[in-house]
Amino acid sequence: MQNKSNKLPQERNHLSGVEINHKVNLIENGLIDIPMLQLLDEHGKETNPKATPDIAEGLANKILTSMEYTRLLDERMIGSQRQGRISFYLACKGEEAAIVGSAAALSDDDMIMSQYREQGALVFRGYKTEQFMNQMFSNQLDPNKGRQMPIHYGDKALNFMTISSPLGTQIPQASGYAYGQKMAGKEAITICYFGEGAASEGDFHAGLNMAAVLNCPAIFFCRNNGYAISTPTEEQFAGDGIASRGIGYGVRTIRVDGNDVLAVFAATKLAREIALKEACPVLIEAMTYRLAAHSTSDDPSGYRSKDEEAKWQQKDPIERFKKWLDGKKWLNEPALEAYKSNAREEILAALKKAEQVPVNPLEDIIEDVYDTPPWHLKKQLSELQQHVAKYPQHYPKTSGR
Amino acid sequence: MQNKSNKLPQERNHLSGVEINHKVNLIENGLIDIPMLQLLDEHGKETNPKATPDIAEGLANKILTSMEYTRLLDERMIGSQRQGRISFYLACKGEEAAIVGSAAALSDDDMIMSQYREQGALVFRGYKTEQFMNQMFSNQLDPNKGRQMPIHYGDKALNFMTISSPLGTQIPQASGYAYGQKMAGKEAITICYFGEGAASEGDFHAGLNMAAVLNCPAIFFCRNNGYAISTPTEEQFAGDGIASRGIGYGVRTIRVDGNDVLAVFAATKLAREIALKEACPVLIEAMTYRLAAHSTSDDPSGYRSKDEEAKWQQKDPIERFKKWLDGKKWLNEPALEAYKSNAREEILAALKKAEQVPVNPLEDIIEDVYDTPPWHLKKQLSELQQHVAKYPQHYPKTSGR
Amino acid sequence: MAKMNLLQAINSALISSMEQDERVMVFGEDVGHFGGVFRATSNLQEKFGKGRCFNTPLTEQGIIGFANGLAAQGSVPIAEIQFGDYIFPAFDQIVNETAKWRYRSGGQFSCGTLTIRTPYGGGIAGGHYHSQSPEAFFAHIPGMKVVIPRNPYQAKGLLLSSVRDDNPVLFMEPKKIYRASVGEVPETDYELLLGKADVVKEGTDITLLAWGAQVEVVEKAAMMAEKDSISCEIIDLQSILPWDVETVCESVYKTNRLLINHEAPLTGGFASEIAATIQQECFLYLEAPIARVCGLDTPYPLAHEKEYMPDHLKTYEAIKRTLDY
Amino acid sequence: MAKMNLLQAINSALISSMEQDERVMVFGEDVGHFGGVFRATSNLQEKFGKGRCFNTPLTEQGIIGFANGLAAQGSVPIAEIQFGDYIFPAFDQIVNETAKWRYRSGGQFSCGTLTIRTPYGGGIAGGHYHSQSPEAFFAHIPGMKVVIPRNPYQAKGLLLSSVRDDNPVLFMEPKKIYRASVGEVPETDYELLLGKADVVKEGTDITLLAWGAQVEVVEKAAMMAEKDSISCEIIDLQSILPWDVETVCESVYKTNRLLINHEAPLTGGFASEIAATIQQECFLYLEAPIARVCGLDTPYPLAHEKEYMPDHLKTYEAIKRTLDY
Ligand SMILES: Cc1ncc(C[n+]2csc(CCOP(=O)(O)OP(=O)(O)O)c2C)c(N)n1
Ligand SMILES: Cc1ncc(C[n+]2csc(CCOP(=O)(O)OP(=O)(O)O)c2C)c(N)n1
Ligand SMILES: [Mg+2]
Ligand SMILES: [Mg+2]
Repeated sequence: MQNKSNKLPQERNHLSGVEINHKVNLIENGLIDIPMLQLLDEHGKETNPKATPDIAEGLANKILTSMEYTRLLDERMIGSQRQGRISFYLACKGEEAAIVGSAAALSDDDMIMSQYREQGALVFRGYKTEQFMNQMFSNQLDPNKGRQMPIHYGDKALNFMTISSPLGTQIPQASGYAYGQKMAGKEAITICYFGEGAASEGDFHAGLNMAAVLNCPAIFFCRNNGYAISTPTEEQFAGDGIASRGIGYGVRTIRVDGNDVLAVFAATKLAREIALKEACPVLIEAMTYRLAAHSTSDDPSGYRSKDEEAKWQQKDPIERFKKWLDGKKWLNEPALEAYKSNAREEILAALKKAEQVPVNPLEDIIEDVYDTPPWHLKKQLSELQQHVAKYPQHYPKTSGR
Repeated sequence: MQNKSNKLPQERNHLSGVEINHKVNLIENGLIDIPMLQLLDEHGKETNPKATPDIAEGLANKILTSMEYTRLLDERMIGSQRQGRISFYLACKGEEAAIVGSAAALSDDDMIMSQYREQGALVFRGYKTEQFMNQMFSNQLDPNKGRQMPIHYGDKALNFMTISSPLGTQIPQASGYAYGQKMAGKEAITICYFGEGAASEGDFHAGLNMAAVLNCPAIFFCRNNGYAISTPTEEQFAGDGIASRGIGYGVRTIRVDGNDVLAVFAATKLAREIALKEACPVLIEAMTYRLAAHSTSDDPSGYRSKDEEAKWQQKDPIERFKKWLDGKKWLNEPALEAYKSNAREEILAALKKAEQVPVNPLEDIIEDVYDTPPWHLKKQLSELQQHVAKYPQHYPKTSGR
Repeated sequence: MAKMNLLQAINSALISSMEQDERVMVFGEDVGHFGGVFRATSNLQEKFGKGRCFNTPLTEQGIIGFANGLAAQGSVPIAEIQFGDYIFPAFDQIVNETAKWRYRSGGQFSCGTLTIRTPYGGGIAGGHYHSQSPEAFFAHIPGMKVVIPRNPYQAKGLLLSSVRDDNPVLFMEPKKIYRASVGEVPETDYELLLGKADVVKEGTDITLLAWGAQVEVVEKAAMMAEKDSISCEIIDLQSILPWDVETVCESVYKTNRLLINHEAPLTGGFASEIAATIQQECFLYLEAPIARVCGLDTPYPLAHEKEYMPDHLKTYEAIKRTLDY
Repeated sequence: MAKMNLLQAINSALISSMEQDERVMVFGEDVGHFGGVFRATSNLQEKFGKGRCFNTPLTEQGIIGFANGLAAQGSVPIAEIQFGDYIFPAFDQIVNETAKWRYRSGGQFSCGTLTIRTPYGGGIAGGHYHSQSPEAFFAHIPGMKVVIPRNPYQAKGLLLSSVRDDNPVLFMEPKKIYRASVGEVPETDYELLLGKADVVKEGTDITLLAWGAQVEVVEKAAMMAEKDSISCEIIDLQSILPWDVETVCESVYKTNRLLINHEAPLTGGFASEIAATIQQECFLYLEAPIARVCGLDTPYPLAHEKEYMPDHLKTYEAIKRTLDY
């Protein structure tokens, strides 16, 4: 392979390693079929016990509760969006194994750059219910200061980069972040989550290619969940998913069953080891399904059948993992039920509390545009303050403070 | 393959066709090595006579003279840039077979969207010496009205899209153009040329993927010539060239020896047939070498060795093709020499003529921004006209007209 | 005539243009079977087939690149960018390609048939990335036209004109009033002139200039000002590029005062161009500085959306300040 | 002190910052071994290794995306975009990411350490795509700083400040004078304040405002005007965003007249922002309309480059018109 050439630069030859043939053949789709790693089948049985990753009971239960919590949070927040308490929500339902399973294979020092459907990773990292709520209610306790829509979490302490809505932008950013970690001598990598839809953006191409060429220790984790809002994968790409692109970039690649926690965990663990050891990127494509609507603004019945949803319901990643835990006698149903009802209450209580907390004071509107506000922002603020003081009733969120 | 699924939409399942495996294996670079089609070896011998494309003597000679002319034009224009007669030039040297060979396999109705190093295609299509010159001297006889730097040719009659400097932009444009040809029921395709450097742009990703998904009859022709200005391919990508990316998009792909006219011609011909018949894109990667400097602004001795250049000099595509012609007894050396000396004279004469032709009149400065100039451009022009009238000596190109 | 909201008016214009010219094609993210996330393209795929109304992969640079090529070929693309906030990956294709295509080829080729539709603007709790008003970026691109309707009647007429105009047009739709703005719209085909402002209300003391959803806001402010016996002339610019200097100048000759309102941040917003031109053209007529009531020079902040917005109260105060100058 | 041209001054600033802070990394197309197409990054790879000065693949959106991530991580990226004309593929990463990063995270994360260098401007027979002056696009992006030097001394001092300033800075280099502008430059490390204009020459009758290579042009016009006994004050804005309103206002209070010159097209160019602000701030002081001498509202035309340019003659004529108003 040309990029592996050990020759001196002046002997560089971009043909070295290219074989020659003499027949006019087009390479067709299907030249390679990339298989999907499954370690736990749909009945919760190990497919290849030797390959089952080494997960201790404690970790296994943390994975389970993180998935369960994520789903409870989703349910409750969809409800509160319907009640008009928050403006927007976006659920992880169906993809919990892909997210929690991969997050569990990381170190806490690893940076997570997510798309928006990866709240399970935050849960696993220890983000608290009240933190979720403060973000979603845009209140002044949110360290992101309430400036973005609900679900745009970010937490420096947990190495979870604040989410940004434009799709795909985090992909080359992850390459740069990982490069910086490597240059700073950190024992850490960056994981970058994105959907199969976002992988159509030009930034995907730039990010993967740069990571490969510049030897960035990053994991690119694609959740191929079948849809980008209403757009099915067959209108998104014509190749063999996203995994087949890894080859084109010279990026090591693996496709996993995204509803199988064990496969996701094992693949991510290996990817992390290699990324760190060899300073290189790895692409993981997790085949999964968005059981929920795209977001609370969406109604999937306009573009997919109940039947299809029902089929995927059968592959529920939480149920599958529970069967495995049960087989290992690690599943304590009453304890789990207690955990869940406790979590439900906690969520409700935190929600009620967070919605009472005011938004940031008016002064904050000009903070963080720059490191310190320049003259024009100070001027705009002081005009605004005078204005708000004149019409306090019209700006109830900020006037009384 | 999911995109080939014939199932009804409601039964769509983005896993159908994906195999399952049970071992945690990363797919590595080198999983597939894409061979390079060569039909004429470096000694001008056919490697597989059965596969030699059917090229009549007339066409063969047209290909040869087009290549020779292109090289003569390059030499002369580099010279006139050195003399300060034109500001800029960019040579095709070394890549004549890739360009002329592919152009020869097209129909005149096919649209050519080029990067900038494809003057050979214009030569083959019949662009006249004076047309080249009028463009390069930005004079009023150039239908592009002299608004761009030298080498940004464009000719509607020859279905050659006016060149634009930003790299990669023509790639998704070619998909759109081809889609339009298909929708209009035209028996024509679009060929899009670009360098291996330009293939790093996000537009490449968008263009290839869209062409595949939207079934656009386009040929994406990558000239992998080893460098993007000073950047060698190993700092451009880590995969197996550009061909390996085709698979990721589900685009049929072929790699050819770009210094072998026969291979290029055969591959392009097949690609065109399939693109038209199946309404699909095809990617061709031509492995070649930029024997010239990047442009007249560049000095390659800063980034590559004379040795390397000499090695590639050995693979000169014109020499190789001449050997083949000679073997077929189709090479008439005296006639060729006559053609060349005639061409040399023609070029010099046309150059001298074109440099005397004035630029477009001042009024043209505001034409073609819109279909008709709006009020503000009319106002700006009339102010400018008054101004030029006041200082005629300062605007010699336009004041006297 | 039929009662339509702004979305229905757009849908009606799309149907009209697709019926009338089979070269018209509509595409973008989710615009196909689903009809777009706002449903502006509802039923088009059903009516005109998948060849003429289709989903694209999720790539704005690709959508506009593809649209440019399609336009150059002679088709009539109407490309949707799902939110104005997501148009920036296509910025290169627009600045360097769409807008310069005709000029660089001496008129041999052009993207004149292209129309780009995109919803824009705030007031919907959308935060940084579902609220921006990026018109000023496009107003600095020679070769583009930029058009913004304020109600269903305009939306249909201006969109039909944009599609048929032989120049690339960025058609920006004020999504805040997509459903809220309802009015009588002819079911037949009609066009409204591009490049013309619309005098919404005549007045004598000050000219208030706005576009899109902000026209309502200045109308509200004008009503407050009328109570103080200030007579406001209200102009809806409609076309941002090229814009109707003549109508604005004529108004300012009469009122001697000008206020411009837009949602986009103040610095470098399109109000600056208007102010710069009008102070030049109407210098001796102006009795007070031209006032700009605009968004703050910050990203669009969710929690402080109300405070950020150049609302009727800020506009009213600026009217009074201008009159009292 | 040493005599340096503008490129050498930039190279010197890069070396200084890389020596002083090992988190500094320089990258872009051809900037590595080759030292960049203009040689601004000469010898950096040799001196600091391939890890800290390197070529990237040919993708501007990737370069800035990568740089954003690298900055957020805590490194100090200096990314080069080979020509200002090719910055647009990175526009989304700049508008939506670089500039909003700190704000959206409440200050938890930022791209404050990022500097983007790019050559810009015409006068080099570069046509549409090697001549653009895109500063106005960036001046409408809250969160960015935009800085433009006019000579080697400024170039080094402003670049060192830009690299160290904790905000993302777009540093635009007037390539027309890369080699032509030569001057004394301290070999030691020094910084020049961002956000401050530079009064190049005092005068009493009119203020001439420009930046980058156009400062020379207005100087030439001023010399012509002096012969007509018109005393010009010349200001080099240096920082486009945020800009130094105070210095400009003070000058206009004194001269009562303002002319702004830039190469970019008139409509929506940054002169519009300056004019809009100054007519507001100095309304009662202005004795003539603020004049804008700018590029035409066309793509940058090769054949008519001379005619397109806002040269000293056009500036001189506008000075006279303004004085005669
Ligand atoms: C640049 C950009 N374009 C469009 C959108 C609007 N949008 C939000 S989510 C979405 C679909 C994303 O699909 P995918 O990447 O597959 O992620 P999933 O929702 O399936 O998790 C779209 C089009 C956006 N946020 N950013
Ligand atoms: C968007 C963009 N970025 C940068 C450039 C400057 N540039 C011109 S040619 C070139 C190298 C192109 O290399 P490649 O695509 O391999 O084509 P080749 O010159 O080898 O034929 C670069 C970087 C450009 N023209 N457009
Ligand atoms: Mg998806
Ligand atoms: Mg190349």
